[in-house]
Amino acid sequence: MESEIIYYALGVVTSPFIGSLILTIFAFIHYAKTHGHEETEENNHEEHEEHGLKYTPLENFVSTIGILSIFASWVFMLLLAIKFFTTEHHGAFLTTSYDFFGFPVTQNIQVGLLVDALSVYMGLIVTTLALLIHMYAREYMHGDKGYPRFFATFNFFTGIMLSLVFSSSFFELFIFWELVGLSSYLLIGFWIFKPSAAHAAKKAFLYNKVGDVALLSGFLILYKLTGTLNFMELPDKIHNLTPLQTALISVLIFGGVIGKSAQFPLYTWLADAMEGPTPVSAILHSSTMVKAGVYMVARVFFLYWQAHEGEYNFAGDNWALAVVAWVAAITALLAGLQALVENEIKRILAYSTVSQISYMVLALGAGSKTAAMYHLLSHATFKALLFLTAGAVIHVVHTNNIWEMGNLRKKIPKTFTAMLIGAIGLSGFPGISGFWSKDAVLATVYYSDVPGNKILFTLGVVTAFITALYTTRFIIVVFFREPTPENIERVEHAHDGGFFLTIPPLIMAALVILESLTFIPTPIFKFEEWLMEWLEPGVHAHEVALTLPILSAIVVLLGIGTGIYLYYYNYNILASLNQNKVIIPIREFIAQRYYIDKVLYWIANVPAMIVSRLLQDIDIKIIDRTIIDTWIVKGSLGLAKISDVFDQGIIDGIVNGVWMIALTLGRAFRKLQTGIVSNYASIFAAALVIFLGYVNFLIFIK
Amino acid sequence: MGWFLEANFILIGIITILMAFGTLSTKKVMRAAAFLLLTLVGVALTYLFLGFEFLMGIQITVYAGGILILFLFSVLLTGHEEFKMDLEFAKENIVQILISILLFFTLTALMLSIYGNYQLTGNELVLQAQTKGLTQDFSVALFSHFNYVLPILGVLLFSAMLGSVKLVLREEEL
Amino acid sequence: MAFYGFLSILLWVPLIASPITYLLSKNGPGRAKVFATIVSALEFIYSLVLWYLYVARDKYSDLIAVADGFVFHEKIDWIVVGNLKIYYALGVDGLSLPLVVLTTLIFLVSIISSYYIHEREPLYYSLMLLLMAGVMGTFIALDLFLFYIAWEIVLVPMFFIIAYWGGPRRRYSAFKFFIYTHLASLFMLIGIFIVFKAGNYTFYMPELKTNLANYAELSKLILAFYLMAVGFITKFPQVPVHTWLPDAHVEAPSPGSSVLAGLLLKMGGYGLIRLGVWMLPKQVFTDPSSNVRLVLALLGMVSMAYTAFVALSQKDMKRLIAYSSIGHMGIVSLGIASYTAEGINGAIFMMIAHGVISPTLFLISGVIQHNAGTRDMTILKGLWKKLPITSTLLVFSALASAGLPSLAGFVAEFLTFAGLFKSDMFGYGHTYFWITVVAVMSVIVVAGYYLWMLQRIVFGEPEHIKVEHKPHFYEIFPLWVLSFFILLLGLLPFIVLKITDQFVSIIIPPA
Amino acid sequence: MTAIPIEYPLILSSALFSLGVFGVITQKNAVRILIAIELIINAANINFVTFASYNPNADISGWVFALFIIAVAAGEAAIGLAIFINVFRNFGEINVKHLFTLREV
Repeated sequence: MESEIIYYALGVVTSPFIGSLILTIFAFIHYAKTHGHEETEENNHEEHEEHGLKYTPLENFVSTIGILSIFASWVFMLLLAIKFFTTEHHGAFLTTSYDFFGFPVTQNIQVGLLVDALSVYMGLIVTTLALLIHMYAREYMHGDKGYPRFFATFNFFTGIMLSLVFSSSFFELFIFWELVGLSSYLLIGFWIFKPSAAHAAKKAFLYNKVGDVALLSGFLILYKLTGTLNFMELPDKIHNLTPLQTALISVLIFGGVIGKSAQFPLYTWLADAMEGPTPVSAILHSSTMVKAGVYMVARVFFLYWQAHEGEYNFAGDNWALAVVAWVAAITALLAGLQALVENEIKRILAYSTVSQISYMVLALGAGSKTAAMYHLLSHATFKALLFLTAGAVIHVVHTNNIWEMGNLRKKIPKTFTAMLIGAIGLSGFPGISGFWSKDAVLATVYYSDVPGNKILFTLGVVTAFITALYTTRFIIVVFFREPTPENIERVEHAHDGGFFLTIPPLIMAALVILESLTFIPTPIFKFEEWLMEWLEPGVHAHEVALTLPILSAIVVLLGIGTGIYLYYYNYNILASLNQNKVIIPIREFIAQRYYIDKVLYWIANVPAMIVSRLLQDIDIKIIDRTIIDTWIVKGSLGLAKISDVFDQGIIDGIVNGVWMIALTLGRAFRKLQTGIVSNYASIFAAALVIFLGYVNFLIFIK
Repeated sequence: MGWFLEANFILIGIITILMAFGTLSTKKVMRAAAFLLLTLVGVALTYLFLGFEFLMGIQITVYAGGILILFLFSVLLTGHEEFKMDLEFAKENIVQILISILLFFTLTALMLSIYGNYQLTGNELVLQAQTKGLTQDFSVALFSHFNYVLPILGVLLFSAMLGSVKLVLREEEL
Repeated sequence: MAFYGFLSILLWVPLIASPITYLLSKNGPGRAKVFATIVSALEFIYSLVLWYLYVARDKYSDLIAVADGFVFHEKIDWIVVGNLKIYYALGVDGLSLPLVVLTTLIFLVSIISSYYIHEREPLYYSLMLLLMAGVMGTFIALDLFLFYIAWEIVLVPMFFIIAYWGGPRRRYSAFKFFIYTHLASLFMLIGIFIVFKAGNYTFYMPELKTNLANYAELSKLILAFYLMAVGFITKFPQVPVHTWLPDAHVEAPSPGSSVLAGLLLKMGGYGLIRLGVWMLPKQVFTDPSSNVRLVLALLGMVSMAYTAFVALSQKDMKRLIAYSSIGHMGIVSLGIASYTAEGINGAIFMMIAHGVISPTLFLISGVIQHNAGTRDMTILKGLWKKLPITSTLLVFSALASAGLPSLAGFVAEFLTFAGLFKSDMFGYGHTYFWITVVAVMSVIVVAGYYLWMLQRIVFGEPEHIKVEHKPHFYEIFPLWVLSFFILLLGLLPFIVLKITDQFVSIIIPPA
Repeated sequence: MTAIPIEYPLILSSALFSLGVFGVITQKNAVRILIAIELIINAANINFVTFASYNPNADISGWVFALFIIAVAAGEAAIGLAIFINVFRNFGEINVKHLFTLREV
């Protein structure tokens, strides 16, 4: 029975890789044949709109391989989940691993598969979304000359993400952690000819790298102190650590989360990452990859809990969770505000993603892995849905700016329906999936003992209001508001996409509704408790007072109402607000991303480049020219000068006394100074003869 | 046996001197270098007679091999300019010839007289080479008692090389 | 009946083939390259056979000579003077075997990728084979005398390869390379003589190791270590004495650069580990009075941080890669300084990993140079559109060099950092801790300049690049071979680490 | 054993020395002057070796000196030739009779 589960897990992990391998080889052969000349930068959308959807044989082959391999993975995942949830006990795990480095000292650094409730839960989310988004990408990427490359990388990413989920040690997790960064890099920079894409890709990778370095340091200190990196061995070994050590490690590991899951101050890369194709945004930058941070903290939650144990006091060292919570709450607010002023639809969704991930991290900081994973599930579904529909909208109107759209609900009804459902989920409309999970998070924060939990709670509620507001804003602007005159033509031609562009979003919309139904707490089945039993056996949820969900519902409804009022009924107020002298600088401040990017760029460009130039100058000018060329060669000249000073100061004093004699003699011998070396030598030889003759004479006398 | 060695030594000595003379008297610089080679080999043979086979090896490899190559290169680099050797006992050289001959006599006289005063162990040759094997002693000495000699020589030669490279390279190459 | 010629064949085949290659010129220049390729390919296959025999040495115990901890042991009296014996002694252990295979591999790909050279072809391949013999001799010599000879022989062909087939400033670079490394090896020679004297007048390394262990004056051995380290660190090179490297790399022809980066740098690392860590007694590193580890760690840290920043402002792609090489060698220093099993294994693995990664990068820069006419990163743009496969391999190897997991560079970096963190990092008044922090942080800058390089070269619309023709087979094939090894070492590092640990466990026995 | 009288090598050495000096003071070509200097050095070397060989105490310092002298001669030749090459570059010739910039003005 156990081995069966392991084989299923192996199937889940390997099948995307197999697909990716086939596609990579295929892509290389393709490029070797065409020499890359056929790949152009533009998607030829117009072309296929005129001729209808006709996939080339190449596209058919590639997308079939891609989707099939993910489908295989999904099937394995379903089998695994069914097997696991029906046969295993709560909190049980299975693991298989092998020694990666192959020598005795590092035998505790292993690579393997870890199957427990957390990884199965996360794996289900990943495979399901990946399957749907792969199907969507089949049509979305149609006509792009980089089709094979896209699917190869996309499959590669799915495999990597699943491997990350099933990682059994910190070391393995770090490998895939960085590799999802790589696939993110490759996919953001997919349209390789766009300078902005190249820039965004680099930025994403680098911001991640900063976090990764903190993560690496964190778990290497852990390795030093405990001698193991395997997740299953760690909980028993960390009890020997001092609170300071645990806190330090926890915060360093959280550094990785800041990079990967886009927390303050490194969250700006996520908005730029929207340069990639929409399916990429949908799966990497909203629903799976950026959740890796949340997943990791959940995975090693025992560490944070260890750091947290006991009462909070600031003299002690148990501040790790507080750092997490506060960073998350600040990020949630900042990113939410930014989504409010952003004009590009994908960027709005990106900031919204940051804000929502912060909710999950906030839940973790408040001490509940369950609430975080709960919100992760609901958010992953509706955010992927929103991205897919947003992609469809962009696909049909060829613009990213929401103000250039308008009144699209009649033109693209299927997309509109799906997107509306997603937006309702995001806004946390009472009764829909987002509402329940968000509520769980807020309740956790409210009842936690993190310092300042009431303030955190308030921040969460404010963010909930803002979320509802910006969700309403873009829905109304895109679908309900009349388009401005210059954009009417653009909107007129819009119509729903083909099968693969509409069906996956609709399936997702169905999933959102299904989730909403599942999440409704009934006396028979409470999803949160069910999840908690699996993820945190032995822990019991707080009895949540009824006021909290009611408060939350009121706030959300207020937000939606404000949105509708501002953006639909009374647009003038908004216009006058935009003219307000107090609002403009604030708006500008937010739109400039609170100058976080500017500061980081300044650090990256100015001091780093100054240091760089300086060191290069040291290299070339000081080490090369001065030390080698000057000190060694001219150093001897310097010595000569020193002796020269000695000469002039002391010897000359004596010499000057007899200069008269010298001068007289010099005049006499002047004629000998012919300047010809031979003559000098002759004189020398003659002198030698005289000298030797004299010595001979002396000996002879003796 | 003794007279044979002696005769050989005299023969080689005369040949060496003749070669040295040739070095100075030949017209072409290239030929002068060739004569120098023979002179150096002659000196090396002298070393052998005196019992220093290892030194002979060094003399031939370093001197006759290494330094001569340097000369050849520099002759090539400074052009094939021919210099006439003014050995026609011209007036301008008569003084120099005189000086040289005087030098030879005074020097010989001096050395022989000093040697006569010090009473070395007669004229017997201490031919350790034939009894102990000089190369072996030499190496033992170099690697034990004098084991810093080779590194110091290395530094010396290296600095010479550094200097000559610095001298020869043009400014724009550096 | 053991066979005493395994390594002699490895050493003498290229040495004998070298003059033959030169003489082939009379029969047409093309034959020289074919002959050199065949010789190096045979060497490579032969070295793989040796690898197999090494792993299965218990099975073939009657064929393979094992003595003094070395496999394929050969020892013949060479120069016998009184009590002093200089041996012709060869042997491999866990440290040298991977480097031997690396040597044959790098020479094979470098010789293949230098098919574009048509000028004085026979001489070039002849020098390449001589270089191969020299590098090989350095790695397998067990006698310090032989070691030093091989070490110095390497300089000559490399000097001529740079000076004849190099770029515009080749003469300057060749002289600089020669002077730096030669001067440094004189220091090493003095160190060797001190060790020789302290170790009871022998040059045979295993004997020296046992003799030195009983030597009382630690300070003298530490002095000897520093003197030898000057030689090795200049060859590495580490920061204060590194300026020959960028010049030499930039001016050398790209196969020459790949040999230079892939192997000649490793000779320094090998020497430091073999003569420093292995041969000298443990106290040189572990004694409280000795600051050897601190000095090494500082050198490594400074090299990493320093070159990371300098590389940021480079315009020439080859120069950037050259600086990154210095940084990677800094990781080797750090690994040795950590003095843990992880650290030293990581350092050795770094040498192997860098030995396959940096040649790839240099050969790619050669491909770009030949096809685009320039290596200036401010002009290069949009390479993807012109050379998609080369670009892919460039991205691959640049990321490998930046330490991307699942590729070779990461394993080495991870092990080294694990060793660093595991060593007594809180000793020396937190100095180690800060060294570690700076070293780890500089990885970000490394990733930064590589990504910036990729952004400038690979991405964007091509503007100035004029690609004359598709890259030749001989330009691309070596890249594939090397990339295969990068991936192999990254995914299955234990094939090397199992062997290197046999060496490391002698120095640091597992608890 | 046998007897080569010590006078023989001494006479050889002084003859070489004198010839060397003669060369130095008569030659015009700088390279040939260097060659003559090599003769002088060799003469000195013969003396060292001779006295080392005839020394009953069999001290080996003489050999080491000879070794040193050979090395110094190598260095001297390298430097001297480098100088002459530079001279040749700057003046176009190396006839020392024509190079009289050392002359008193």
